[in-house]
Amino acid sequence: MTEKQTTTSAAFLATLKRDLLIAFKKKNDIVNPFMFFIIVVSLFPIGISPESDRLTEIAAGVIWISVLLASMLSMDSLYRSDFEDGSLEQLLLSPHPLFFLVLAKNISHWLVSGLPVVLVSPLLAYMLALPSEAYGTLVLSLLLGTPIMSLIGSIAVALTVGLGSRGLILAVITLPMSVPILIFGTLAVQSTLNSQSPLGYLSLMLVMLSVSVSLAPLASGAALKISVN
Amino acid sequence: MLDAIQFSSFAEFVDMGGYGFNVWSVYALFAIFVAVNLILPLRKKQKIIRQLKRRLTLDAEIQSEDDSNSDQAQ
Amino acid sequence: MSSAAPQTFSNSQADKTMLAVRDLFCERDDRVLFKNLDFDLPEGQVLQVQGSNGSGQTTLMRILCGLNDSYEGSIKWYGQEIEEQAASFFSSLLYIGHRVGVSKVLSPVENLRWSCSLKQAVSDEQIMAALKEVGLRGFEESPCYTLSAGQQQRASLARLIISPASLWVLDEPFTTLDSKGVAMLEKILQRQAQTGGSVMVTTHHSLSIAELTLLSLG
Amino acid sequence: MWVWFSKLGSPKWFYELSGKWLPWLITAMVIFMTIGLVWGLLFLPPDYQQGFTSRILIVHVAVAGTSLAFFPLMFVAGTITLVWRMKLADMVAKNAAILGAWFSFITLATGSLWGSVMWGTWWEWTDSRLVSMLFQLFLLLGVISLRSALEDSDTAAKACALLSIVGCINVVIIKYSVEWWNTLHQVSSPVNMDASSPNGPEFWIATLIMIVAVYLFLSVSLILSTRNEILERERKSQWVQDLVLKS
Repeated sequence: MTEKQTTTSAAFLATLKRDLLIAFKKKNDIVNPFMFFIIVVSLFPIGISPESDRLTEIAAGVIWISVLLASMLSMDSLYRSDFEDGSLEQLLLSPHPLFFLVLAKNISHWLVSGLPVVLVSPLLAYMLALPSEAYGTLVLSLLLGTPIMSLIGSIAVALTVGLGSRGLILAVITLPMSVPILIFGTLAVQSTLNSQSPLGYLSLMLVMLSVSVSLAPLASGAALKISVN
Repeated sequence: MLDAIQFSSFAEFVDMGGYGFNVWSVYALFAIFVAVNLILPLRKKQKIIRQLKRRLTLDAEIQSEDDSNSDQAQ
Repeated sequence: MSSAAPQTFSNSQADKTMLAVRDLFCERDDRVLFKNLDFDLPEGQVLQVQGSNGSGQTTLMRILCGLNDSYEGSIKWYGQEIEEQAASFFSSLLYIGHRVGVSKVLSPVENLRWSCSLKQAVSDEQIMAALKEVGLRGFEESPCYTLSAGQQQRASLARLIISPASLWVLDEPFTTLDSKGVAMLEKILQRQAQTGGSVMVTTHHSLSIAELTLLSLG
Repeated sequence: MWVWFSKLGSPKWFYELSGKWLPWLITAMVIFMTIGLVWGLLFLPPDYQQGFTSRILIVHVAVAGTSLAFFPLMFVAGTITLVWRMKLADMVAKNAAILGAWFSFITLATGSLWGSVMWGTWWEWTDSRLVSMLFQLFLLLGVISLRSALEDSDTAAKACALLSIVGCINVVIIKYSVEWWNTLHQVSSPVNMDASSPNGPEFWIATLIMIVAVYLFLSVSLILSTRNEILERERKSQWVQDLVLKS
């Protein structure tokens, strides 16, 4: 019997792999938020106006808000089944720093729920008549913004994982927290449209991303310990 | 001192230079806010004490009944 | 400091105290679950925790694992506070709770690959051998939702065979097992005790293990 | 230091001490509030630009300034709950969240009553202070609803403590990002956004008195509701039972 303890990076990779595997086996968790995003975005032209001028004006905001809602809805699956089947307890009792294990879960969750939304956003931007020069900024800002939302959402999900019905409480907790990302994300796109450089906003989002990567998993881990208690 | 009062009549005081509604709404809101947040805790305290007292006297009665029952048994 | 907890253990150390619990007090929702609870868990022993429903057996198990921290009193691991040597404690600990920690969408092999690698490096051969030993041969690759509760329990128990952990904390591991499974688990527990490890287990079964001691709650 | 700290954490000690303080705090609150309100309503000269609406500002600024204290307060209480497991900190935090929501709401209401005169509209997105106050209210409501959703009081205490800490950091980020967002959208901003500039020193003294009064009110109300919380949570203990039987 080899009794060698795994390194933290091996545990990190094993967790990442396992979560991706579960996601691909439970396709609903990937497909539903994605479909939700596309449907919500396509409701806006019907509700507001089909004129491309007016759509151009709201396009960035609509896409950002829909991404926000979709990411919030998808968060629920992050710890739920693990909590219910006891895998979460195994995760908490690992000798490795919880920070990295939680981070692995967050990353795999973003890969299956955040990334597809980012990738499809240019298509929806086209449908909302966003000028093509802003596509790059939109995708970049979403690429920086969606992980932040996943990381913040992870804290809220971890806090509410023990609750029976938590869809709405999750929204009440996370949505106000995503205001800064919404502001910078839409401002970046807007400034490209006004032919200014969006670099300032994007680098600010990069700062926010690195701060949340280094702090949010700590908070999520603490929250999980509280919830499992 | 009284000269410093900014109003020469009560009607003027109520009118607040034409902004009576806004000014008085703010003060009314503030008064309600302060009153509610002082009166509610005070009333709640009375309620808690009343309930606890009832609980304790009930417990004491049960206790004494038990005692007398056990006395009879002996 | 952490070297105080040996990764491998031998019978010569069988008298060493692994866990020492002193004056443990726990209260939940204004109800005292236990107070002044003292006990030692030496190496090479199976400690069966008994008690009526709601007497706090699960809470006690979770407290010992560090999953629950709403208690007062001291719990020492080889004479030291657990927080001071968390990494060594957690790598020597294996916990299986009511919720067995088996994801329903994954197969037993995939489940074990993850949950074992949280603690130690493990090869697929080891996993296959362990699954065979707990009687899951032929079910290694089927998703766990197709398995019965007892089979899922067995998949989770396969970790005991792979794990080198010296302390096992098992909360009601017998509930869903059939009589063959019970005998199998008893054998596994006995083997752990004989090789110098120890087990804390809650169950209402009367176990036929030589190294057994009892702890009654409530 | 540590003896003092753990003593402070004892609900009984706090209950007795706050019982001694309360009469003084209430007296001070009544005095300051009377001076502030009478001065504000009767003696304050009308502002040359805002007229008598500056009377609204005395109350609004005092309440708004005080409501900024809630998240820092809950941050400190949350840290104490998580690090030192002090029950008292959680009792304070629970009531602070509710009172904070009240304060934020009154800030918004008085702000929009002032705005309806100055801006001609009840709600103005270009005023960053109102917008960030709105989100502070949302975050506080989130903390309150999390507490009411969690049944186990120990879990609720720690979860709300953590959320308050995260929320406090977030409030700061929201505040600055909303301000920034605003400076970029001020093309059509209404005249005279700044509430503070055109007022004389008298206005500021009156406001200062009101701020002290509102802070005193905050502490009185918080102490009262914390004392209730202590009675409820410690109802099994001997000292509470003695106290109840005596009254």
